Amino acid sequence: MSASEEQNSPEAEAPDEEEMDVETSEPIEPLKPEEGKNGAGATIFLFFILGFAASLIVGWVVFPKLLYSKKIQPINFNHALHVAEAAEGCESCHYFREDGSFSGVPTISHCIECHENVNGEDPEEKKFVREYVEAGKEVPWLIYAKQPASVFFSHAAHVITAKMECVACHGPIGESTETRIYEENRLTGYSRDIWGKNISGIKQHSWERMKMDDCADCHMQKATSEKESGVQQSLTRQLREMVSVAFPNVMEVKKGSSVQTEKDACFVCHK
Amino acid sequence: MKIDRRSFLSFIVGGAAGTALTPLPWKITDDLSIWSQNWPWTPVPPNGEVTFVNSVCRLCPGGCGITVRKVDARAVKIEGMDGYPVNDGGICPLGLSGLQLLYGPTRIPYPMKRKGNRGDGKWEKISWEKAVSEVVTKLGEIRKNNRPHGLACISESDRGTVAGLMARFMSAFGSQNFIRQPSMEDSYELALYLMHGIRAEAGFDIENAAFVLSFGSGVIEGWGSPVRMFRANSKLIKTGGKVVQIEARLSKSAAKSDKWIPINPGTETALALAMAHVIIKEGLYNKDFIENHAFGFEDWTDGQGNKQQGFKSLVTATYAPENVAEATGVEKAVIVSLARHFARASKPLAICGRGQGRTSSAIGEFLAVQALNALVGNINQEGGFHAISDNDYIDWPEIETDQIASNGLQNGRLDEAGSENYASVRYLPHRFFENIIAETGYPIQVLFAAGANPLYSLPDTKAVKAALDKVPFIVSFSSFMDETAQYSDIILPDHTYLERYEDVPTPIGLQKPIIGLTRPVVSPQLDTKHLGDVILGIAKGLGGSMAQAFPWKSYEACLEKTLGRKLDTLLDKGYWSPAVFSVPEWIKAFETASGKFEFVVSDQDGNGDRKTKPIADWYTGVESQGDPVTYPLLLIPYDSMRLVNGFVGDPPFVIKTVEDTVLKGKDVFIEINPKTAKQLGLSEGKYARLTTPKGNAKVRVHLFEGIKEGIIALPRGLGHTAYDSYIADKGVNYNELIGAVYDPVSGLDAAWGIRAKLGKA
Amino acid sequence: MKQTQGNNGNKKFGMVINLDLCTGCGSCMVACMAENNVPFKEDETDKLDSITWMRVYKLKNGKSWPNADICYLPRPCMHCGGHGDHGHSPCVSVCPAVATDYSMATGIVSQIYTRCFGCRYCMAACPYHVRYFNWWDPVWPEGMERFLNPDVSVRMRGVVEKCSFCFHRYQLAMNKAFLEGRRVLEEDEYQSACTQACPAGAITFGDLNNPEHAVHQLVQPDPKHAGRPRNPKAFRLLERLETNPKVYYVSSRKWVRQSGDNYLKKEKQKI
Amino acid sequence: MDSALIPQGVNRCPLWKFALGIAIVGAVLMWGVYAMMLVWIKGLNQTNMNDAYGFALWIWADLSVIALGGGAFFTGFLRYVIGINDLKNIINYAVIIGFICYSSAQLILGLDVGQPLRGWFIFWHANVHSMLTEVAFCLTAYFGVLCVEYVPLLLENRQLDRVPFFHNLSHNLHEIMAVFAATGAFLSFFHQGSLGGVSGVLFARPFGFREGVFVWPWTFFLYTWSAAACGPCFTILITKITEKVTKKKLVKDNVIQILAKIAGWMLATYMVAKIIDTIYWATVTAPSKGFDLMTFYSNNPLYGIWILILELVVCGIVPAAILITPKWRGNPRGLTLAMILAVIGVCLNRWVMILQVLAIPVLPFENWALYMPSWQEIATTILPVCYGIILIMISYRYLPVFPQEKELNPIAG
Amino acid sequence: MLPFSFEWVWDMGHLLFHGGLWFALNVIGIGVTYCVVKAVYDTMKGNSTNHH
Repeated sequence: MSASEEQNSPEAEAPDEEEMDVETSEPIEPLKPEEGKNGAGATIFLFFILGFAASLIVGWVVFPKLLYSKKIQPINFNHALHVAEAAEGCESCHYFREDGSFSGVPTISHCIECHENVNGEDPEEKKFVREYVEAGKEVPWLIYAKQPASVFFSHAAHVITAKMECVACHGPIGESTETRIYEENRLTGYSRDIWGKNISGIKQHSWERMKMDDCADCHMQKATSEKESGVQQSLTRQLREMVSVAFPNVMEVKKGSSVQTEKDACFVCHK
Repeated sequence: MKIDRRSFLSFIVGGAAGTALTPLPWKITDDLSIWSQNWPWTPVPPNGEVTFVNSVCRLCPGGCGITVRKVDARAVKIEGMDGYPVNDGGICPLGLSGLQLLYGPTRIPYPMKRKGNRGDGKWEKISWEKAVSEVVTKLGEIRKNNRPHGLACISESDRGTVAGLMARFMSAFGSQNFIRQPSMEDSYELALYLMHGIRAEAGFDIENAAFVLSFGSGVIEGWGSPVRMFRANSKLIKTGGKVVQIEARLSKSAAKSDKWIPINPGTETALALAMAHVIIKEGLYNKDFIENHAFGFEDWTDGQGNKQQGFKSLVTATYAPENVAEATGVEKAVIVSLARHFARASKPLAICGRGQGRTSSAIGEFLAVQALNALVGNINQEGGFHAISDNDYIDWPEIETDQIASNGLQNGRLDEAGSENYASVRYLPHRFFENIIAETGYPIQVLFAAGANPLYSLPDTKAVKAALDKVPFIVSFSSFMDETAQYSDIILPDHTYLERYEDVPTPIGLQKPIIGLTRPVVSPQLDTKHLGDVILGIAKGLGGSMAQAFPWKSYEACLEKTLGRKLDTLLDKGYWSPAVFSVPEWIKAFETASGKFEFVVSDQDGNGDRKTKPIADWYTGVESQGDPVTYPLLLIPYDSMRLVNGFVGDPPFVIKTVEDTVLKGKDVFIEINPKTAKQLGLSEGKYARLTTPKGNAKVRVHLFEGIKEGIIALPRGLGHTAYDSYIADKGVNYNELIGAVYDPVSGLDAAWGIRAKLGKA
Repeated sequence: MKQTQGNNGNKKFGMVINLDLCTGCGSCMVACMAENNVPFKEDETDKLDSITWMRVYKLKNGKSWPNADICYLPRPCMHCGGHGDHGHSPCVSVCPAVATDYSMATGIVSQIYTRCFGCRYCMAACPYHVRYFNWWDPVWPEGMERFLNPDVSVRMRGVVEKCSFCFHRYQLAMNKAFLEGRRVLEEDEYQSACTQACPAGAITFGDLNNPEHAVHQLVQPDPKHAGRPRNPKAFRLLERLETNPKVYYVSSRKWVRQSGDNYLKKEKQKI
Repeated sequence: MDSALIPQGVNRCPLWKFALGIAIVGAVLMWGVYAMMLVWIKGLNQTNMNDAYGFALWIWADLSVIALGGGAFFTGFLRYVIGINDLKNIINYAVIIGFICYSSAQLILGLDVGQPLRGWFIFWHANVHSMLTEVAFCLTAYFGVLCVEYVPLLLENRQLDRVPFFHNLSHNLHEIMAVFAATGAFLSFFHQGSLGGVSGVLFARPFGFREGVFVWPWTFFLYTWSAAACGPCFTILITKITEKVTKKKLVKDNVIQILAKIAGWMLATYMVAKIIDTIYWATVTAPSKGFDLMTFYSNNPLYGIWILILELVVCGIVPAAILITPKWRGNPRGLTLAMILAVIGVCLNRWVMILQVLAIPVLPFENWALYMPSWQEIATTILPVCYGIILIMISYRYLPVFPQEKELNPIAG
Repeated sequence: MLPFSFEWVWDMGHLLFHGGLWFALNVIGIGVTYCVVKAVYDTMKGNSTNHH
């Protein structure tokens, strides 16, 4: 008897139906004990291992390859060469505007100061001058460190107020002689540099990942030693915080400005 | 080894277990959430260098200074310019929305020529050369036929260099038919001409007044230069100045005023005269001014030796408060007390011009209100009324008209302004269109629409349309696809104000002259052309005396030449004002025949002879159109800062601020007193059929205690049929429901409302 | 939260709106929309799904003609401090995912759009209806997206948004201050878009904790009662709920002041 | 194949009839699935919710379904922790109903959020102060418990039971079921309470707000209490309906009577607490915020004072009285009436505590916000009902849900 | 949710809330694991237990 049928027509109780339309179960036949044993069990286990191994390969090797597309910069740029020429280091091209905002990647108008004409022999420079300077077109650089539109980051707070070096976050990019391959996450559209070079999430340098937790690593580290690596930092941080709860008098952890997280208020970085 | 169902299942289970130990599921989960935070169809505004450009807003006659924030080449926000004399940092909703017009879908992207029938909305893209040459050919033809007066132009404004060039073009061409959109300026200019004897603009020193008596002026609803009025109003409140609002409906201005005096609409003239009655009777008037600087207060004898009634005997004989109490709906005691407060205030100022002042009114009302200002002697005084002679910075060489043009100019204006009947009036747009329909005078063969949208904003839009149907060639210079542009034959789109240079003369109502400068904030976004350059181009195309009348290479050259050294100040500071500005003393202020302020009103001919109608004829209002039996209700319009009522409609941001008791879906609400609604069997939100002698519309009912029984009110600024889907087909255009009512003495349209009936729909 | 951070050096940004001056023109609404990339639809007359961070209400005194009176009341987010001003505003503590947060440093309630997953609990919690849900994908007519402000991220469908007191302006002003070697802002360096635009000068914005700021002087907040105004003409909306809003209103009309809160019949007679 | 799956010694309707029933309910279910896809693809604009009504039909359905699913935890608690052995004859069904209710709740929650892809933020970025976080955590965890409780029943299917591993697993789970039941009761206590807290903590919504006990508002305890009272009523009601539909007696009266009696006393004590709460709220809490009781119930077309009377008297005191009076409880009609009223009562309570809270204007110059659900909302709310019917049909057909069925319905011949 | 996340705070709220949660999850997890492991063991041993 189906539940719904009856609910739909509760009055339609035909007594004869009930008597005849009945299915009874077949008599039970117990399972043969051999089937559950030995040979079959081994096969089953083998397949388990096979599935297990295959998925590990897919997850750790194939998946990262599929996830990221590789893109080449429009112009192969030599940072080292430019830094050597530039009078004020990074800031010659990556400078602060008068309103305190950070200029980021220079525009063509800035490049033109030196590259109005082809200066050297480098074919990349020729390409640059011909395709962009002469055409008055901006170079569509792929920016490794580009954060999502919802992120606010104050270079001024870090570089001017906290007197941090560019290298601290961006690494020794100034020493590079050619541009790296730009890896773009096919789902999110963001650079792999932001969301993690290493698929397991482990990083060795601060510039290998720039997610929220990575900001936190540095911002929380004030109390800990400067030299520890990321994992150690966060471990030490947790320990210290735990201790501070247990023995509030012994250790004081500086509280942030947010009520919910006691860290800094969320919108300091999220816009 | 047997691969069966169970082995397969085992494989799957193993795979699942293994997958859980890889980054795959976790990374995908994370990345999907990041994808959801970063949907490709949600735009990401590019970052860049922030710069600011100062300019002047041209979206209404208010002339506010604006500062536009740019990010690289994009304009991202319009803000009020700090320190600008008109608005000092403040800005209105429309001004803030300018970028929606600049970048919006209502723009006309390139010159277009009509395909199919007029109003079908089918257009053909043409080049600028072709567009200009089409117009030149058309104009050449009518000149060849010796009918240059068959060209007419309707314009938003008649001041500044662009309107000046257009007016000059008309004169050089041989037509007097340059017409300005109607506004309270028409009435104020005429009143000033009649009483002060000068062609000047009305200025109000509201900021410094102590008592502002407003006859229905929407002080905080867009009257005059809106932001400046807001600031002035705030200053009044802070300094303890009083505002009394005389108005039929509890408008925002009425609600914000210190006292709201509900009045029966159309009886403002009588009330003003009754106040004058009290002031004169009680001897509260400024004796120095009246005795030494005014004429026609007492009875007098004209040139022919006829006894003429003076102002004093007019009001004492006819306008005792008790006589007007019933008609106006204002009690005698209230009138008396109001008159006393007004006359005794240190700096009283009476103003008029209903709502935003976007219509002309009966001249009698303006005369009566100005008579109040004269009685208290607050003319050209601090906190009083000022007559501002327009900036005379435009000083172009005389036009040397050719024979054709001279002949054409002999034909006079089609609207009869300046003719014997309407001697001192400058523009009568409604009469212009009526004469076209009636085929009175001569036919108009080409019509220019420059910044004006008569098909929407003139009363009786059906009649305007009928008139346009009789004009064979309509040229629109609009930047936006407005109703008139949609109904034209060829469009030569102007830059928007954010893409061009233009001088901005003293904003309406300001008490001292300034010049502002509109300048390009962004490069032209579309294939448009500056109206000034287009005029120059057409003139050049016509050649001969036309080309000679325009000796400038380009509009910019013309502007540079016209402004001279002022331009440097303008570019530097954003505005120019005279280093020293002093208002003329009473002894020098009036250029009437008597050299005094004149209560008696007389048109003067060239010899200074007065042609006088009896004073009682001047100081009257007009009745509303319609028969009170068929139409038991009175329909009046109301204005709102949230409903734009000029040559553009509400941009999306502004229409978003409109309350849901004004517009809901596509339906407009009519305001009605709950008692009246009850009598009609209508309740809140119900649909109703609104009928006037001019038309009918489906509306919804909004009960409002701030409106008198028997009166209903409809907002202006809705019911557009053009522009984009954010504004088109929403609500009802008030102008479709009314017609012009002639002021018999001035010829101006004096309609303030119309009789109506409301039935269930 | 037991620990209170008091206002030692903390700012408490707030707003005073003079209802005598407010003309109900709607500039604040539009200025806010233009500044904060608020989307719009073809039909915005259903005010229950129309996003206006700043909304101007029309109050009526309930009397009949000719004694009727109206008053306009602009309503941004109140940035409630909650009971005792500890930062537990009605909305903050209910958000399950810390997508909205109370900043002790500024007193501003933030909304993190990319964290919000659209449960709308905060909307249920807020009695002022300052929170708006993106029922629709935001769509700009072609070309109009050019005026979007890069300082504020565009919200996607399915999240809640609200007034932020233009916090991004604070961030940008701080950037400039950092560049100039300062860490403190002048009063006029940080003003919300509505304050700046108001043509009647009805809105005042500043630090309620700073006795030199105009907002403080206008309302004279009482620190003993979580900032209740001591100016008798000033009031806050729904004062009795102890939400402790940071938006104050000033009106010389008694009926307007009474419209700001709920009163029992017998109380109303007494007032 | 079909008959091989049917438990031994019981009668079931023919396969075609069963299939037809599934098809009919399935068709309605597909309508719901269509609406669900619309909502997921096009977004929440498919609903009639708005900025004033952020919580509406779905949240009500969620809260109701969880309250009604409370029979599972409470019966489990009584059976395994308190040790009322007779209840083993209804516990299976209570678990299935609970499982349906909780899985439905999860589905509706997945629909109701604006950004389902980020739904996991509630776990990953949990805000421990939010009642909703507590709800999400406990609900999910308790759903896990329900799965653990449902699995052994599944494994008792005739064919599955033949596999030794499954047989053993089922046995082992049964062995330590008390542990799971206790954990479930613990989790349930908190999430039922947290649901009450959802509106109870809204201190700026005077209609919903209740003064706190420790960190929890009153409603925290009232909800747990009412779920414990009305959940079993729903279990009994569904059992009765199943008996009606199958035209068989499936559970002995004494079992039903024990459960009904306990539910009755729970309901009676709940009503005492609820009435005290209502009086305190109406005379102290609300007036302190400036609200007369009647302002909550007037000037709108839907929420009159009748709703309070209906909830407290008709659907509260009346069923409680029936259930605690042995004579009335023993009367089958009285019992059914009490079950129906109690179920309506708890649903009505959830409706009022969610929707009326939002409908009442708090700002004096705002109006009542009323809303009508869209068809998409209705379809997606009916969806879990269909899913529940189907799951019950399948479970009943193929699993030994009712231990007493064989005894009560011996197969003739 | 995990103490390693940036947002984690060592305070009473987090300790009680997450403590309770993790406790419950662990009871469920360990219980299920125990049953599964024991079932595998029982099956390997071949002793089929009888219900109830």
